[in-house]
Parts: sequence; C-alpha cells; structure tokens
Amino acid sequence: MDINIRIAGEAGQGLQTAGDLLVEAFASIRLHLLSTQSYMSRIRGGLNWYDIRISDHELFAPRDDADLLVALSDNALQELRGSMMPEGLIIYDGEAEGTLTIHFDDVAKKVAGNAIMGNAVAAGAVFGLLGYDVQHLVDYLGTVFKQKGEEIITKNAACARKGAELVASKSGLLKAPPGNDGSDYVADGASAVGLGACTGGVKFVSAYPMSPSTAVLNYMASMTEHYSVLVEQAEDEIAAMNMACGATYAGVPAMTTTSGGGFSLMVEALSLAGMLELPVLVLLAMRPGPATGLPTRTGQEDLFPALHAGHGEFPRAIFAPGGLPEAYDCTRQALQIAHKYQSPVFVLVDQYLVDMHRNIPPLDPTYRPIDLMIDRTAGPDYVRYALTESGVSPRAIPGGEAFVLVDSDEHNEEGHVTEDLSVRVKMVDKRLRKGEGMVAEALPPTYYGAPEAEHLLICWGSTYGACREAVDLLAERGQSLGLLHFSQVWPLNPDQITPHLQWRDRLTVVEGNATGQFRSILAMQGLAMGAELMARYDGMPFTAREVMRRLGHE
Amino acid sequence: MDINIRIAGEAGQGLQTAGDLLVEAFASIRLHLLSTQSYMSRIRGGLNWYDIRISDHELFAPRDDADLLVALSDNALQELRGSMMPEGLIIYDGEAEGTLTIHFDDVAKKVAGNAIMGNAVAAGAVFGLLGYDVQHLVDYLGTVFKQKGEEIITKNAACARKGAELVASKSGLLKAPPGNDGSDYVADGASAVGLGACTGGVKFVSAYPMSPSTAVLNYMASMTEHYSVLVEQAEDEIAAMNMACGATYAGVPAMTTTSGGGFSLMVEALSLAGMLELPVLVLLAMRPGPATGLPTRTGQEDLFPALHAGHGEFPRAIFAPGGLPEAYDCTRQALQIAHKYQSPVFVLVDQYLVDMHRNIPPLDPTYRPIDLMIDRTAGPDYVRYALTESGVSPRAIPGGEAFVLVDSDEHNEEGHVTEDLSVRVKMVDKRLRKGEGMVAEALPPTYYGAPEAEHLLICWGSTYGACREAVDLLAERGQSLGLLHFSQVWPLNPDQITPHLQWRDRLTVVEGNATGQFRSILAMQGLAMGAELMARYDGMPFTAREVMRRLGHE
Amino acid sequence: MSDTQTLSAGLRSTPPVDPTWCPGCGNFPILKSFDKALDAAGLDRRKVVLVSGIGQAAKLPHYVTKPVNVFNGLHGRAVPPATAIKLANHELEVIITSGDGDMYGEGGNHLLHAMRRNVGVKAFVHNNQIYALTKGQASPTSDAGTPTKLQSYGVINLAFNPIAAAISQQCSFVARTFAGLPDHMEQVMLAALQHRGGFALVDILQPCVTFNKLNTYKWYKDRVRPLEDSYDPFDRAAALAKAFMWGDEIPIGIIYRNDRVSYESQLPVLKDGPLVSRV
Amino acid sequence: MSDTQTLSAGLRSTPPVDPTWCPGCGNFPILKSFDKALDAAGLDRRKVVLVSGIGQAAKLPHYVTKPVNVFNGLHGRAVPPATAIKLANHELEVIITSGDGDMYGEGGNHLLHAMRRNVGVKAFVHNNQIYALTKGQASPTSDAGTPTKLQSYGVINLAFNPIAAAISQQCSFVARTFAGLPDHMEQVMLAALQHRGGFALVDILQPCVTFNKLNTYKWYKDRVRPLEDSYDPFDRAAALAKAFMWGDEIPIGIIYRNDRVSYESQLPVLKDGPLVSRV
Ligand SMILES: Cc1ncc(C[n+]2csc(CCOP(=O)(O)OP(=O)(O)O)c2C)c(N)n1
Ligand SMILES: Cc1ncc(C[n+]2csc(CCOP(=O)(O)OP(=O)(O)O)c2C)c(N)n1
Ligand code: SF4
Ligand code: SF4
Ligand SMILES: [Mg+2]
Ligand SMILES: [Mg+2]
Repeated sequence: MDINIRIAGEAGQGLQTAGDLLVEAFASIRLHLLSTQSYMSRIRGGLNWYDIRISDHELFAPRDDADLLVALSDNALQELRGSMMPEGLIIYDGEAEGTLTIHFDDVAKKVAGNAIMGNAVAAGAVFGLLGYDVQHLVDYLGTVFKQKGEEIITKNAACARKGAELVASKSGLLKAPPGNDGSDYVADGASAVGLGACTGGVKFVSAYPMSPSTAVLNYMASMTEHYSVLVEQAEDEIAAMNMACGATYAGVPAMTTTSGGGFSLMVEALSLAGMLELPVLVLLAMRPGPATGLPTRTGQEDLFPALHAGHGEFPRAIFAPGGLPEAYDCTRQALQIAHKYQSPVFVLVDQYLVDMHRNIPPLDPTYRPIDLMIDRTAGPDYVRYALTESGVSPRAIPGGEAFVLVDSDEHNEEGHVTEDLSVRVKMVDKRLRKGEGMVAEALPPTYYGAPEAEHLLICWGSTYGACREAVDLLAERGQSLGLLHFSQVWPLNPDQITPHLQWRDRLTVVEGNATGQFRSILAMQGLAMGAELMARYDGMPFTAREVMRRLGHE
Repeated sequence: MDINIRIAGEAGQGLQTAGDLLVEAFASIRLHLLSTQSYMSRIRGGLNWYDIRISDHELFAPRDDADLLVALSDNALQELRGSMMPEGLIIYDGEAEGTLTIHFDDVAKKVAGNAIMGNAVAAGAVFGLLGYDVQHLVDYLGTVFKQKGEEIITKNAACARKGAELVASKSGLLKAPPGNDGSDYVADGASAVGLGACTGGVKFVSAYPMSPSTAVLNYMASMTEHYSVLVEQAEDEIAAMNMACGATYAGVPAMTTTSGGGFSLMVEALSLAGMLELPVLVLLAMRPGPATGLPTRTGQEDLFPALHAGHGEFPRAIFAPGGLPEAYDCTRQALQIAHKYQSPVFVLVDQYLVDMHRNIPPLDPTYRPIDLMIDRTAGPDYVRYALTESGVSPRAIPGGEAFVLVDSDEHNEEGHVTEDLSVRVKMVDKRLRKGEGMVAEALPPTYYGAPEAEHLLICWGSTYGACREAVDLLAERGQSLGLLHFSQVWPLNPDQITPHLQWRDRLTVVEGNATGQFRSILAMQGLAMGAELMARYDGMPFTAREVMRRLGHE
Repeated sequence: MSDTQTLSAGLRSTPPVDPTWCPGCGNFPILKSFDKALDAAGLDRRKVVLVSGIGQAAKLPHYVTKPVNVFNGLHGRAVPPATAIKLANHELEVIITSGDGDMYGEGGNHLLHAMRRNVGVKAFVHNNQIYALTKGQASPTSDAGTPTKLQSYGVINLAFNPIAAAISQQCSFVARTFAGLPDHMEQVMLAALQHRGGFALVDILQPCVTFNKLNTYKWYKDRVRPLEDSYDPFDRAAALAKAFMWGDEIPIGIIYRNDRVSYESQLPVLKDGPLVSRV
Repeated sequence: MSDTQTLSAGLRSTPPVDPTWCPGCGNFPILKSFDKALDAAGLDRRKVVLVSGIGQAAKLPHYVTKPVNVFNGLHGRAVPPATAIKLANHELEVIITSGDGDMYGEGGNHLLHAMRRNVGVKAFVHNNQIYALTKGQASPTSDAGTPTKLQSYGVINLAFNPIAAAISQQCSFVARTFAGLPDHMEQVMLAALQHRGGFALVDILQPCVTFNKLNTYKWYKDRVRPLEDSYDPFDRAAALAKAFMWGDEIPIGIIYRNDRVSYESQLPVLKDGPLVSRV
C-alpha cells in the first residue's frame, strides 16, 4: 500500500522546504519513503514538483501518477491534474472544482503573521489528510528550526496544526500506509556520494559549479571542517581536473564534480591522469545533452564519453550506483580502485539520483580512509614508473626522501621524457596491464527476480529501482521477469556475466539514452548480442509502470 | 625492383631539404616513389631519417630496411646500420669501415663556398650511385631555386655534380629501377587534405598549432590568397572549435586542424556543433598518446574519442583516407556530408600520412565547392529547426530576410529554449534521424586481393598500403590473402560489410593502437566477431614485412 | 527511436519569449535599455546577431522585443563564435550579451585575446558579481568577504578587475554602466554600438536580487559616479586610475578608448567583400 | 598485448638529461641562473617541485643539475596542478618554468585567476615571443609585424602585455629579466623564490636563435634597462608606467609588488598543518 504525494508550484514558492519537512517527518514515524524532484532551469516561476512516495514496504523508484496533489499555482493544477490516480485528492491554493482549497500563504499570514510559512501549512495539511498525528511534524519542526529560536518554531508549529485542522473532515479519505520499520535516517544522492568521499579520505575537491553536480560540491564544502576537506572553486573545468591531478600527485586523495558539458572540458586532463598514472575520482552527475541540453533533467547519455573520451589508451574504471546505499559504497570502492591501479575512476550518477531522498539504514560517518597505497619508504634511487608484473609501480609522493618525476610525454622508468620506441612499447603494455587487474576486481552484476525467468532486463546505474519494482509487479501477476543490474559498467568481466545471459530467450537493455550505449558496450565484448533496447530520453526517470507499459503489460 | 634510400642525421642537418630534392628529381624521371619521415620532438640534434623508396611499379608503403643509407652523423650510422638490406651501401659523412666517405659540408664549402649546400652534394651522390643522370637533378634545382637567382642555382648544381662524381666508381653497384610511367606530380598528405578542403569551399580555418596537424594548417595559410581562405590562429583549441561553429553558422564552410590532445579540448564544442546542427570539419592528425605522448610519431589511437567523445547523443561521420589520392577525395566527401546532414564530420589522418610524399595523377586544383545546401529563399517566418522526415531542416544564414536562432539548450523548432519534454523527444529523434541518412550514404569498404581468400585482413585509414603490399607479396608466393579497407569508419552500413566477412575462416583486424578500437566498433555492430587483432603502437607505421612477420610468414 | 514517452501531463513549455528572470532582476532594465539602444543605433535587425553563453544574462537574446539573429552557445564561449561570425561576414553587427561568470570566469582567456585581436564585436557583460543561474556561487567579480554556500569562509580571492585588465591590453573601447540608471546605460550602449575601432567591452553593474545580498540596487546607487565632463578617455594613465576605484566610489561611463583599427579592416583576404560572398 | 615490434635498430633514447635545445638557445643561460638561484635560496631539493607545461622551455625541469621533484603536465596547464600541489602540501616549494605560448596563450585563464587566488607559487616564463617547439608560429607576445609561416601577413594582433596584465590584477610580485644578463636573472629569480606574499610572476626575455629573427640577443641587449635604484615597486602607478614601456626601452627588474597575503595562509583548513598530513 503506497501513497504518492506531489507538491507542485512555481520556483521560489517553497516547494523544497515543504517537501524536505514532510520527508523527515514521515521518516520519524518509520514510514518507508522515497522522494524525487522535477524542476525547471530557472530561479523563479515555471512549474516544479516534489514527489514523496510513502509506504509500509521498501520503495525503489518514483511513480508517474499522484494520489495527493498539492497545487500551489494554477499552472500546476492545470498541468498535473491529468496525472492523478483514480481516487486522487487535490489540495489547491485557489478555487477550482474537485479540489480542496487552502490559501497557504494567507493562512500562514493569519496564524503566524508571515506568509513565508505557507509551506508549514501545506505540510500540516498533507499530514492531516493522511490521518497522521501532526504532532510528529511539529516535533520535527522543533529539531530543524532549533538554531532559529523558539518563536520561529512555535509559529511554524501553529501553521502546521492549522493546515491539519483545515482538512480534518477529509482525513482518512486516502488509505495511508502505517509507519512500521522504515529507518529514520534520510539520505539523498548528493550526501551519500559526499559521505562516501569524505569517509574514504578525499581531502581535495576542485570543481566548477554545474547542475546537477553542484549539490555534491556543496555537500563537500559543508564538510570542510569536519573531515578537513579543501574545496576549491576553479576558474573553469580544465583547471578543476588539472588541479585534481596536482593534488593527488602531492599525496592527497582528490576528486572533481561535474556534469557532461564540464566533463567534456576535462577530457585532456583525464588523459593526463592516465599517462601520469594518477588516482583521480571524477563524480559525473549526468543530465540530458547535447551541449547545454536540459540542465535540470535526468539521463544516462554520458557513458560512452566516460569510457572512450581522452586521447590515447589508458585504463579507467566506471561505477554507476543503482540507489542510495550503493552511491556511498560505490564512491568508496571507486576511490580504492583508483588508488590501487593509479588510474582515473568515474562514479556516474544523474539528477534523479542526486536529488533522490530515501530513508535507509544509517551510512557510517566514521573516517575510514581507503588504502592510498603510497610507498613511504622510497629513497633517492626511487623511480616513479618501475616496470612490474601487475603494471602498478610503487608510488611515492614529493617531500620525502624520493624525487618523484612524472611526465605527460612518453617517459622511461625514471619519469624522464623518452623517444626510445622499445621503451614506449613497454610503457603502453605496463599501463594497460593495470586494466587487467581491474577486470579481476570488477564488481559482479547483481541478479534480482525469479532465477529461471526467460526474459531478462539488463540495466545499469539509477534505472535499477524502476526495473526492480516492475519485476515485483509482474511477479504478483504470476509472470517471471529477471533483472541483471550493473553498478560497475567498466571494466566488465565476461565470466561474471555470460552465465546470466546464456539460456534466456529475450534480453532487454533498459537505458536513459537513445542509442543504447551500454547495450553497445556489452556487444563490444560479445555479450547480450541481439538484445532489445528500452530507451528513455525525455529527461524523466523510468518508473515501474513505464517499464511495464514498454513491455506491453499495461 | 625497388630501392629504399634512407637519409639520416641530426635535426638541423638539412635532411628535409635533401629528401625533398631527391623526391622531386626522381619524379621528374618518372620513377614511382613513396617517401616517409621519422623525426624526434626537437629542433636540433637527435636522430631523424627521411626514407625515399623508388621503383618501376606503384608503391603503397615504406620498407623497414634500407638499400642505401646516407648517414650524416655517427649516431645515425651506429643506430641504423643494423637495418640494412643484405647488399646495402652506406655513404657516411665520416670515416668508418664498410662505408663510402663523403664529407658533404666540406665538399660544398670547397665547391660552392657554402657548407649549407652539403645537402645538394648528398643528393648528387645518391643520384650518381644509382646510375641516374645527375642532369635531371640539376634541372630540378633550376626550378626550385628560380626565385633565389642564378648564383644559388649554379652553386647547388656544382655541388650535385661533385657528389655524383665522387661515387662514379661505385655507380651501378645497386640495381636501380628505371623510370617509366611514374607521375611527375608529387603530393603529400598535408597538401592533399588541404587542396581537398580549398577546392571543396572551405573559407575559414581556426586552429591552434599541434604536430602533426600544423602541416595542414600551414598549407591552408599558404592558400589564403589563391582560394580566399581566412586562417586564424586561435588562443587555444576551445576557441578554435567554437570559432569554426560561429563561422559555419554565418554561412562559410569552416574547419579546424588538430591532434589528439587538442581535440580533447574541443569535445564540448563538438557537442555544440551536434546540438546546433552545424556542419564543421575536424581534421584530426593522430599521434601516439596518452597526453603529450610521442609528439612526432604516428598511430591510430583516437578513433574511439572521435566516435564517442562529446556529451549527449548526436550524429557524426568519420573518414580515414588510406593514401594520398584518397586524402583529397575523403576531405571533399566529408565536407559534403557535413553540409548535407548539418553535423560535425572528422577526417582522421596521422603523422605517417601527413608527411608521406608520393607521385600520383595530379589532384584537380579547380575550385569546385561542395553544395552548401543553404536555403537562400527563407523569409521572416523562417524557423531553424523545422521537423522533417529526414531530420534535416532547411538551413538559412544570418544577414538575409530570415532570422536564424540557434541554441545550445534543448530548443523548439523556432530555436528558442524549451523545457517541454515532448518537444525534447521530437528533437532527439530528429537529430538522430540524420544519422540514418548518413548510413545510407556511407562509403563502402574496398576489397583487394583474391576474392576467395579464406583469411581476410581488415584495416582502416593509413594502414592500407602495408596490408596491400603484404597481399601482393603473399600472392607472389601463391598464398591468397584478402584485404578489406575502410576509408569511412563511421557510420557503418552492415549490408556493405557482412557479405565480405561471412564465409571467411580467419579475420585479422590491423590497427595502429593497442586495444583494437575498430575491431570493437565492428563488434558493437555484430560484425567480425572473434576477429584477431594485429596491433602496432610503438609510433612507427606498419610495413608489408611487419604484417608478414606478424602473420608468421617471415 | 522508440515511441514518445513523456509524462502523460504533456508538460507544455512556457511561451518562448516570456523571461524566466526573477521579478525585480537587474536584467529587466538592461533588456529595456538594450532594445532602445538597438533602435537608436538604427541597426537593421536582419543584420544583427546576438551571441551569448549560458547564465541568466545569456538568455537576453531570446527576450529582445523585435526579432534578431541569435547564437546562444556554451557557458564562457560566446566570444570565439562572435569573433568568427564577424570575420565570416563583417557586414553583420555582432553583439555579445552574457554574465560575469561566463565572460570573466569560464571565458577569461577568450576575452583576454579578443582584446588583442580587436575584431569589431561588442561585449555587454551583465556583472551581478555572482553565479545566479547555478544558485549563488561566487563569480570572479564577487567582492572579498561575500558569503556563499560554496565559499565556506566567504570569498577570499581578490575580485577580477575587468576595466583594469582591459586597459592593460589596450582594449579599444572600455566602459561601465549600471542597470539602475537606464538613460546612462542607453547612452553607453549606443556609444559602444557606434564604436568602429574594434572590440568594445561594456561592464554593466546588475543587481541580482535573489543571490547577491551585498551589491544591491542601493549599494550601487550610493557608489556609482558618472565620469566628470572634463574626463578624457584617451588618457590611459587617468583611465587606469579610474579603473582601480571600487567600493566607496565606482566610476561609470566611457572610461578608456584609443584609436586602434579593427582586425577585419586589416585583413587583405576581406578587402574584396565579406568572406561569405566568396563561397 | 602483442610482442615488441620496434624497428630492429633498437633506437636508444639520448641520455635522459641531455638538453634537446639548440646550441646558443636562451634556455641554457636561464637553466644556469635557475640552478644557481635554487642553491642561493638554500632550498631543500626534496621539497622542491618544478611544474611545467609543454614547449622547449617546459623541458627545463628535466635538465636541472641536482635532482628535484618534477610534474611535467600539459601545454598551458602548469598553473592549476602547481596551485593544487601547493595547497595539498604547502611545505613544498612549487616553481613553474614554462614558455610564453604555454603561460600567456593556451594557459591564459589559469594565469589570470592564479593572480587573483594568490597561492604561493612562482611562475618563471621563458618569453621567446614565438612558439619554438612547433617550429615558429606567433606567440601572444610576438611583436606586431613578426613574419611567420602561419601569419601570412605578419602578426597583426597587439602583443599581450604580461606585466601590465599582472599589475592590473594586483599580482603580488611582478618582475622581468633577460637571459642575456645571468646575474640580473639570478637576483630576480632569488627575490621571487624568497617572496612569501603569494603568486610571483617573472617574465624572462629569452632569445630563440632558430625561429625568432626579430628579438635577438642584440635586439634585447640594446633595449633592456635595469630599474633605477630609486624605483619603488610598491608604487602601482609608477609600475604601470614601466609596464607599458616596450620597444626602444624595456625596463627589467622587480617592477611591482604589494603586501597581499598568500591564499594558503588564510585557509582555516590548513592552519593545523599541510593537508597531506591529515590523510
Ligand atoms: C561548461 C559548463 N560549466 C558550468 C555550467 C553551469 N553554469 C550555467 S550558468 C553558470 C554561471 C552563470 O553565471 P554568470 O555568467 O555570472 O550569469 P548569471 O546567471 O549570473 O547571469 C554556470 C556555472 C555550464 N552550463 N557549462
Ligand atoms: C593542447 C595542445 N595544443 C598544442 C600543443 C603543441 N605545442 C607544443 S609546444 C607548443 C608551443 C610552445 O610555445 P611556448 O610555450 O612559447 O614554448 P617554446 O617552445 O617557445 O619554449 C605547442 C603549441 C600541445 N602539446 N598541446
Ligand atoms: S537569480 Fe538573480 S540574476 Fe538571475 S534572474 Fe533572479 S535576480 Fe536575476
Ligand atoms: S627552437 Fe628556439 S627556443 Fe627552442 S631550443 Fe631552439 S633556440 Fe631554443
Ligand atoms: Mg553573474
Ligand atoms: Mg615560446
């Protein structure tokens, strides 16, 4: 049993505040919840909405239609009243047939003398309508406004109670799920990645603001004191990636945060990290392109660029977490692989995942840096690019006894420029041997659904939730569907994949792009040949129902 | 019957001048010739060599070993005397056992009072040693030094004659091929691409110097007057590619020239050209990477970046000429495809091809611009991104009756920014439909060798010559080998390819990179699955003997 | 390509030319003065190309009242295409309108070398001393101490001084105006549009009412000082002195100009008419 | 990976530290003075990191007599890694040596913002007013009229003025010296190495005997003018006047400095020791 609440209105009407309030309050009463945001590329006006799905069981994806629409503008009402569940309810900040009218700002003005607290009224109304005790919301208001003082708390509390009161008569109309074992720890994509980076030992972040990656950059900036992280806003993305190379050369784990367009400016320095064999973490928060594209929408169009951009050949790894706990784990794993193989590593997320809030078992905040695998014993005879069987050379950092020479030209073991072509071949082989080590440590894909299902969905990154829920819905109808999810999309280890594919009679790759980039990468390795493609590229995330519709089940 | 002459010495010793003299002189006596250059990334010193292969039949690739080594430095003698054909001869500018000594600069000083004319002495010695009439060399000196006046010509002529005289006793030791039907028109990679661009209508070139692309840029600059080409040295590669987008928007065919590292800086603007649907030609002259890599060597490592770099999804085409006449034709074809499908198009060459000289039937210098397909009739109601069946919208240029709006955000048909997701889907489909048109016009691969050969070599771009000569050499030994060459590597039309592959029992993809990039691209399309890879990545071009050696025939 | 798959709500876009700026934004008066200056300059709009990067300011080309040609490129990359459009067809009037982050941050190198090259392009920079569209990070021109979500200790970097930088490279026309003085803006914009001597830079102080709580309309109003009538913009030393005035007094007007000649007027390849006519 | 496939000649590289510069190149005296200045500054070479881009000048880190740490990055991209190395471990002495094309052309934006950020990095720019390694195209500092293979009509752009640009952004240490005056070079380099107030720029006039036939040793010798003893580099107006002197007289020495404080000294996150010690 689950309810999808959609708060919609113009940018600047406090949607975000109301949504965040409700998310935390619902978590405090142990509901399972998952929230997603859809907003336009503007600071004021337009049409934005904040969806909060609540349930008595684990949720993994958003839903298309709303059970409860809270429309703060007439545009919101007109545009979104067509996407309601059959017995959906609408609270509207105006007069319209078939809606419950509450003038949020006026009520707030009356009750607390400040229209800006209209979002507390809205939150209270939602709580009341769903039959939850508004006291939980009031309690949460106490915590969140603690620094702002009693007066603010009491005023907001009054607004919330008034909201609930105004809908008391309608309370219970919607069958609201009971809170049970939902966690009271609410994570979001940005802080999950950020916490993974901070606890993993990242000490230097150089980046240039670009949605949807800015949320991760802001999180890292907020952690400057707590985890001693230096966050530098670079003049452009070229500086950001080259700075990350310098910082990691000097011995501190470094990362940059960007989106597709910014990453396209980092491509030369990515090749530098490959040639100098430097561990650098690139957090690529994808949005639809090409060029400026849809700045605030979601998509999975930058897998090919992450894999093949960058002149010359060098190993790299690419992780793509499927959800929130995974965003934390993948970031730490990416940091470790980067340092173990002295190579650039990507974590691919997208606007949908960055802005997603979900209550999950608490993420461990303790500082547990990954093994930097730095050779602190190196002396004056140290050479940076010693040829080794694994291809990984002992890595010292400047400032100790060893002199550390790195060079973007082809170089010999000492790090001096070479034009000796036999040395060149040895160095190419050495760098690429590291890639073989990465294959051996690749995270295997995870299987979900009936083991014997003949039709297998294959997906990567954030499409996991919608596919998993589609599998569950079909299972309820007695139809078996398998799901193979990749949270590491490069390098791939065919031995971990082929067993899942061999005997299936239908394969469908689900991707948030139009050309089936992951399907091509699988084909490149002789895997899943002839698979169908389920492509979405309108800027919105997949939902279980959309997956079902595409499979012909709706 | 063919002779490989290798002139070797330090940068600054006039290798280039001596080599160019001989190439033109040999062409004037209707020999077939092919020259290649190997030089280090320095202005003085080191070891460079200039190979000139002459024959009485068409040549397509260089050879590993020399029949005649002209060593201008002792380093050259030591390093290269190990790469001689059995009865090879060595002329050395010093005393060494088993060499013919000529102190070129001293002779020139004595004969013409100017040591700098040592290269004329060397050229004369080569001509004499091979039994050719030095008068032909003298005649050519007359033409090349015409502007420099009689005195220079007579002095150089005296040096040439003296050179021939000093080796007269040894003349005929090497069985020199007779001149017959070789063309007296000598082309090189840079001017073949440049002439294709100029005659094709390119009017604007914006680029940043980077070997090996600078040779093409210099050619375009030399054509400023003759073909009214504006050549602008940009402050960086980002400016260069964004300038090309501006110029082509304004209505002039535009190109940029760069190498892998520079292209990595152009990737964001490549995506801009894709989104604004602008025809832009990118001449990518490849060299080994990653990063600065081997600046003066050759390689084919930037196919993946050319195909997949650039955030978001948009169509592009990639041409890769196999030799000199093709470099001219591919450039014109690339310009036409770019303008027909309003998309960025690549011509991939490399250092080996850019510096290659070869006498071929004359390339047509007449100005025959490709069809720019500009809509000159558009009026005030014009919209730039009209949705059409082919995906190609009529393209007007600013300055006429129509207002031309282009935008890097997702846009509607008028070119205004849109966040309407249904318009978004239509625009993605429209842009990608253009790619389907390109597939239909893809240049089919060319087949060479015995049609029924069971073992097929597959190659692309400049590796054609070595593979073709290997096929010929094996045919002489009664062994059949097929060759399928791609001068257009994207998009691929499987219908033109599958027939060549189906029944073969061995496929080998020959590439100048380590990871088999074209083999992966074929596999992505389900083609040539399981093909072997013949990879060279030491910075040197393939030769027929190297191909044979790799196939186990030497 | 699969079938359409949009949210059933069929989210229609707001009418194309309705500005997405915040009510009270400094971009509105700039747009107004800009439209008036275009008319005053008597430009044939079919020959006008507005080039912009990405940011709130860079949206202006979509909002001008009468139709013009528009090239809305990438963030920080308005100057190179504008330069190339002018070289490809120097009969066009090419005007850049973009933000301070765009022109002085991401696009700093292009601005620097555009001043050296001196192609006849006009650059109007909406300097709100903040990154507005990405919600309030510091821009190169943010005053030291400005608090932002990203600069945890407030801005430490010294603010970029566009006027002094321009004069240091002998940019052929350097001016500053303020969104709060429409007439002053219109005069300065008109002078820039009529400048024939190559590259013109106009830095327009533009309050961002949402994110820049420091440099408000009032803050600027109390500090801007129109140049005295006796001022001679051809006097480089005087111009440099004005260029370093910020804080209590901020000089506005045509601060520096010289008699350099435009790049396109010196290119032999263009002497027989625009390049686009030679195709 | 397949077997080795090199030309059977087994082309051995020249010994790693043998400079590939042309005989008579201005880089040789710069290298010499640089080595001496490093010693004079008493720097512990294990704590010195030489950062460079790509070009003839950028090869210097490989040729210094005593070993140091080297980060030889990409063309135009020496400043960002140098900045980050200093921030990651501010106990290191970070010195950039690169060319004029590298620092003023490809890397112009990084230099501009490095002066604003004022991290304690020293930038020694070998200004031979040409792109030497790529065989003679114009650089941003090439004098107008310089003939090159690429500039068919000779250089038309106005030369970039690094000194004036630096002063315009109140760079904390701005100097110029000449490869033909070893002692002067050594003194200026030493002063820069000892500068504690943040970013230092030293523009070193360096004859390229192969490609720059205009600005030769003699050309510079006739024109360089060491600053008079009475000169006060803290006087910005005086410094600006010197900055615009070129051609007949070229002032050399410490042209401008101010008392700005380095970026790293203001970051609370670094107050308890270098970042690298907190991992
Ligand atoms: C390559 C790239 N990096 C970052 C961004 C994100 N971005 C969009 S607008 C903007 C800053 C805008 O600031 P400014 O130019 O001052 O314009 P304003 O919004 O303040 O008018 C940024 C960083 C982008 N679009 N492209
Ligand atoms: C991205 C990129 N573009 C271009 C080049 C080619 N390149 C190498 S050195 C150089 C210019 C060097 O000039 P400068 O910095 O003045 O050094 P100099 O050789 O004059 O000492 C160029 C353009 C490159 N290596 N990388
Ligand atoms: S954020 Fe600032 S600059 Fe942008 S529209 Fe709003 S007020 Fe104007
Ligand atoms: S080309 Fe010029 S700068 Fe380069 S090494 Fe030779 S003389 Fe020196
Ligand atoms: Mg701004
Ligand atoms: Mg130089």
